[in-house]
Amino acid sequence: MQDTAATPAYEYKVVRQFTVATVVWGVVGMLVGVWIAAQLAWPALNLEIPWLTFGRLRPLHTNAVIFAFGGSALIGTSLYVVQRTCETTLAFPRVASFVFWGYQAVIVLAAITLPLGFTSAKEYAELEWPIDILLAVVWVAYALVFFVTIGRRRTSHIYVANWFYGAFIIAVALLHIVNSAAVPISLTKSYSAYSGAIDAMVQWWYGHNAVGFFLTAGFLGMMYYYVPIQAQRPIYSYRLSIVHFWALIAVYMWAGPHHLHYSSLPDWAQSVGMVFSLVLLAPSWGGMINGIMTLSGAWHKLRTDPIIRFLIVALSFYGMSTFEGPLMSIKTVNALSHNTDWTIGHVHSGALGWVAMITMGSVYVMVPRLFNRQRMYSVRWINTHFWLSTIGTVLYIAAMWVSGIMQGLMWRAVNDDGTLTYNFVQELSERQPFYIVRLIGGVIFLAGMILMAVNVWKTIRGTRSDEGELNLVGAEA
Amino acid sequence: MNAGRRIPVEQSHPEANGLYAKRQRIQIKDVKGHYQRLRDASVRVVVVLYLVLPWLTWNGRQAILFNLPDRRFNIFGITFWPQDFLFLAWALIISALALFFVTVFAGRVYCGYVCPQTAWTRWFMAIEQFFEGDRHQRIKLDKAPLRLGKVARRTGKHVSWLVLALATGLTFVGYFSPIRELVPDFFTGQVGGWGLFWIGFFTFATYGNAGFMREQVCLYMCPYARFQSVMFDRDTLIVSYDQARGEPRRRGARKHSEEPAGDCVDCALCVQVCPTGIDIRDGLQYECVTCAACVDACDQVMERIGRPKGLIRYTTENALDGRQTHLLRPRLLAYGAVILVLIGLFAGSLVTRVPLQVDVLRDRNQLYRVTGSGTIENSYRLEILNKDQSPHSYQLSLEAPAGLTLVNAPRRFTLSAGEHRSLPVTVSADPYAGAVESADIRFRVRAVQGADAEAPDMEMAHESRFIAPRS
Amino acid sequence: MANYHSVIEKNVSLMIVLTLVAVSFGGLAEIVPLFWQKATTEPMATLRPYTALEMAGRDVYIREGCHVCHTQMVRPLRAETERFGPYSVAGEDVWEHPFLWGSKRTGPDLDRVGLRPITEQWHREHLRDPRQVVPESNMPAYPWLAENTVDWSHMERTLKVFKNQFGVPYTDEDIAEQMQKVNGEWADATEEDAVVAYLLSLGQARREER
Amino acid sequence: MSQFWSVYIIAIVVLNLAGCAILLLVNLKMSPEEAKNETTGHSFDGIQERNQPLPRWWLFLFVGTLIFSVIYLVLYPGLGRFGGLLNWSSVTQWEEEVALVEKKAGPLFEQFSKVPVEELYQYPEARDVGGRLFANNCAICHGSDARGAKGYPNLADHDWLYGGSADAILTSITQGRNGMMPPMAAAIGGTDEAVRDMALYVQSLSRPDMTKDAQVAAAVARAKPKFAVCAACHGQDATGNQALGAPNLTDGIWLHGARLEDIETTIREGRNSHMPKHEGVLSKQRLHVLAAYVYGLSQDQQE
Repeated sequence: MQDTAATPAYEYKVVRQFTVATVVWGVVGMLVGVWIAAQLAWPALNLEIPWLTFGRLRPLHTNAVIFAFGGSALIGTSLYVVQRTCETTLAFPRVASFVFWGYQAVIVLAAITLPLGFTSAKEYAELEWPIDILLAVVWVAYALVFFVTIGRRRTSHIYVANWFYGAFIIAVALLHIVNSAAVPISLTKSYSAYSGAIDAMVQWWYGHNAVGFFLTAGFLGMMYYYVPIQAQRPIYSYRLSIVHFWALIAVYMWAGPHHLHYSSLPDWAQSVGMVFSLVLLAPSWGGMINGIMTLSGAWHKLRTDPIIRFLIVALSFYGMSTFEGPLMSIKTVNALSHNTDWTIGHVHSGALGWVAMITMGSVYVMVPRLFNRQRMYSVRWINTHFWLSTIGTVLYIAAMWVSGIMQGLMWRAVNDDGTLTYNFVQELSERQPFYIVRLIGGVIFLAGMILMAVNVWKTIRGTRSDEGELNLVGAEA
Repeated sequence: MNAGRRIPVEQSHPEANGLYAKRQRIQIKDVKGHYQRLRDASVRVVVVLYLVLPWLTWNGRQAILFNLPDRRFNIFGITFWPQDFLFLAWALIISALALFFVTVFAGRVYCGYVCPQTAWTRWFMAIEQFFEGDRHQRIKLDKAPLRLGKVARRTGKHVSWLVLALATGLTFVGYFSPIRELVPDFFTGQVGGWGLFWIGFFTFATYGNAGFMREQVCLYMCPYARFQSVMFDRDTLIVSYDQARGEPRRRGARKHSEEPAGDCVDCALCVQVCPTGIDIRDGLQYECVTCAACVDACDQVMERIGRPKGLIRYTTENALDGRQTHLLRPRLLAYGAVILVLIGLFAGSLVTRVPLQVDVLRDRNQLYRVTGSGTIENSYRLEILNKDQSPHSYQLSLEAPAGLTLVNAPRRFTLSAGEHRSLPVTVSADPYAGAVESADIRFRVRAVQGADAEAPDMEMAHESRFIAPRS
Repeated sequence: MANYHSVIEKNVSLMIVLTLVAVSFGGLAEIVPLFWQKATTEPMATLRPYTALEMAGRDVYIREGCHVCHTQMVRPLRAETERFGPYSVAGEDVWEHPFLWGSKRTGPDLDRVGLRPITEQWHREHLRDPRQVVPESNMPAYPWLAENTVDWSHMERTLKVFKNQFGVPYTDEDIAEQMQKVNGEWADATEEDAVVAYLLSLGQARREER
Repeated sequence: MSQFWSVYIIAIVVLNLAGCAILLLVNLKMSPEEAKNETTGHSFDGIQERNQPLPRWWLFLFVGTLIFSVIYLVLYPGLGRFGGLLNWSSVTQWEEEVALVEKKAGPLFEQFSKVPVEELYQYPEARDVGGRLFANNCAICHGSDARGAKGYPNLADHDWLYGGSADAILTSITQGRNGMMPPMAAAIGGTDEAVRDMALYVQSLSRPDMTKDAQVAAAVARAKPKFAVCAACHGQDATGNQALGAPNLTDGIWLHGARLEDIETTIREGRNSHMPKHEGVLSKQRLHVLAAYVYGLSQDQQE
């Protein structure tokens, strides 16, 4: 039954643009990550060039992977998903185009200004105020396009993926605007409007929810579309969606103070932050259950479909990270883990394992459909990419996890007379082998990403398929 | 809406009427057979090893003891320090690769045969069977009214469970705190608050996980289960039902029937013995832990009805489809090779590990010192740690360009097992004897005859730098 | 039960409003009260505002991303107070815009570095080539700091913003005095001078406790 | 914290926790009609939704964490002004931790404190502990090897500014020392030449052969009478005064540099040396062990 009226003319141009941007920025962001990982092992690689030093490139790396790679993926997929699940065309295509070019402008400006040392010093919010304002404008335009499209939907209900994308858009706008408040001194320099402990609280309220809403809620939105589509299975439980959605967004916003345990933030705020971080475990796992159980009916596809593998492994890492997170928010654990590489390992088990893998899976699902191809250029390469990603992630997090525990133990070791056993430098010199293993993991992961870029490029350049967009990615290599 | 584009729905959950699903308790029928004997053996080894290991001693101390407060980790003859944690990272990576290797070869055998969740659950089930009888009796008992007999059986079961759980909890803590003191202390009520908390925590966790949660841990929570599943390919050995041979399944005798019938007599034994409660005949499912209970059950039935075994068996997708199976495929061999190399390197570096740590810290406050007599001095602190389990004597020497000499340093010193010493030393250069320039230097500490009858082959060097005034 | 929710699911405006409500609790409870708390708004009695040179050093510290690897937050844990010095309190930071507590100790904490009897010369050598003085260090070298002179063009404005907008107790005379030095003895100061001055100022409010 | 803010915080915390509980409660029941349907009946781009019941363990997990938060907030600070039943704070935790270490190390130091400083340094155990205390508290100025630096005296030789007796060392560490030499240029004539003359004179005190040079001899002769103003502290024979901390100028040990320029600077500008007091930083018993270590440094050399 081919009812043409049932298939609206979807607006794909902006989605295609964002998808390509995702892949490009993924390669760039991870490359910078590999470079600074190498600098930590061999500091001579800072080359004594100001804009290549770790202190300036690390913010560039985080901004590039979170906002350029992750952000492009989120905006791109959300504009795809919102059309498909509302069964309507995108509202204001021109505004959407502005969203793309505006957002890319923000990224390019970030890539220029951060190495130059223009920074507000706030983690994941380093950009200076003119770029912040541009980003706010782009974000409002994005919200407009997204929500008006939902308003024009032809389905009676709003699909759960859009709840998550919507919450991500709203919360990020709120966080960005509140945290970026600053008094400008010049075009390239400003000082945060908040001071000391308050600034710290505002920053980590923002910082943790950049994780919560950007890297979790947004990507859960992605999960809620691409998992059932690729598995060809219905969502496991609608009511689980309801419960875990509302609980997740209400509880996540409290978790910030666990970044400030034992700091000079008042004790009551730290405790409240810890308590809500623990409550967060169940709502977070709600998403994992819904995803895994949705896939459970398509388990036999595992043997042949590498995309499903990406999706499953992403959900597994999501489950592990959201278990580790509440664990690390317990004060006693935090006293050991805070300020160490354990945190870096934790973040990357989320960033590489969950965010990057769910994105890769989704891009592989989406690219053939967007560009009217029957399948990706090489499914075998997807498989190779999957293995490179998995092994890279395992090496990375194993090294950082152990290194972090070593740091925590050595920093706190005391002799019988109460003096410290180890000097800071003694601990530092023990870290190098871990930094090298981490680097190897990162290089392997990056290699996979580059393979993906080539695969996407070849797919886009390849011959057109006659069978149109409905083709699923071929299962057979 | 376009119905043709809908994603099909197959499974449903008819018993769903509350929002929260009460778990359907799976009563497993016990089955004997080749694979179950293997599993029982393996499960016994796992649990017994776990319970016994901390009681072993080595050189008069607990052979395996993770002493967290002192940050020392004894594993037989070697004491690991936090600085040795690279070995831990290495071991983790090897374990991950080994898991990949095993899984690519034979699916989730880890889950079915070795995983502690499986092992303890199986012990708990054996206890359950002892008190409450086999599957049939248990189902009956569940429905029976609460009489004395039922109370007695239930009490017996739970008490035994708790005893095993307590042993598990005590043993766990015993890996971190000397078990030969812990156990008597526990029974005389001398264990402190945190000790009690952890014993209680692990007792309760064992009791809950092995007694009640059981397969739900594997189904919902365990990330390794998902990881393993993604490693399957067409050549992976997986517990599979041979559809071509079994279908159409039909109950009853075969001889007198005209209807076509496969080998499956639809006795449902395979379902009754499954610890995760699935029907293997539905194909590969994410619940399957490849314990092969269904293989054993089905083989019994096949034997009884005079059919060849193996209607359900470990086999590959390729074999089922009548294609050639490549058990030893390049990917597997590559994994194997990588693991072997890693294990070799791991063992090698463990054997050549020198249980001696030397760190050199240059003084911070001053780059160099010019003494009243004009010599140039740099001062350092040597942090020397004897990581061995026995005392040693050491000798200190300096390797540096001519003109640099070590002053103010002991020639020889002794460190007891695990002792750490800070040695302040001075390196001096006389500018009147020749131009003094900054240089890389190296301190070498070597074990010598002294505390030991013979000098062990043990030495460590550490680089540092001598700084001279810029001329 | 799904009935009530389908109302929300069918109304995008309602969904937006409810989402906004749900996400605002955390900030309302954790952030808003801090503006009215003595603990977070009252400066320590021994606190003094930065000199122009220290302020310039702080700007360089931010520009180079020193806070990426160095924390400025000594936690009330014995091992840390033993290693670094007195634990940090909020009263020390009420004039800190932005806060520079950091989140990762790739290098050691610096909140008390000004209390350590480390010479200025050591800091300079260390900034120019960390491995000359600490061979194990993996810190980048910052040789250009000794070559660049401080850009003073916005300093007056900065000090005024800190005085007027942020309530840091500079007087007009203070600012005039600082600007006199900026135009006088500090006119040719290098960024290294500024950073070292800033580092040496860290923890000074707690000097008496050492 | 004012009453208002306390109530405000409590209200929002309770509201949000209760909200989670209510969310679970409200969703506990489902109409039988809903239960019958396999899916919710929605379709989004072909995706349907089943309405499976939630795993009960998940519900328990959720409720469990909620119960934990209530218990935690009753025991620990969190609800506004209410400090929790345990009266815990991060500061009290630190104080307890410090007290615990003191208690553990107590017997060791108790033992040491019974032995006089002059003997204690011979105990290897005490020397180890003293060495670590030195490394952590003193080495940053005096160097790990205690051989000092420019402006920081060498503690491993026999030259003592304030005396090398056990008591004097302990006093120096405990109370600290303030060495103050005033600028002397004006007092000796004020000219650069006068300063140079005096510097040469002072330098010649430990290097008598310098006066073989006629120019130096002349300078020394010019300066010698003026040394009277210096003698007030350094003594007529220039051997110093340990009561004042005035160094011996005749022993060839130079705290602020041996070069002529260094000595000139000292005379012209004076010197201020500050040894911080360690009373309150380290316990009495630790100071005792530390003094023994420092005392031992110069004793070792005699052997």
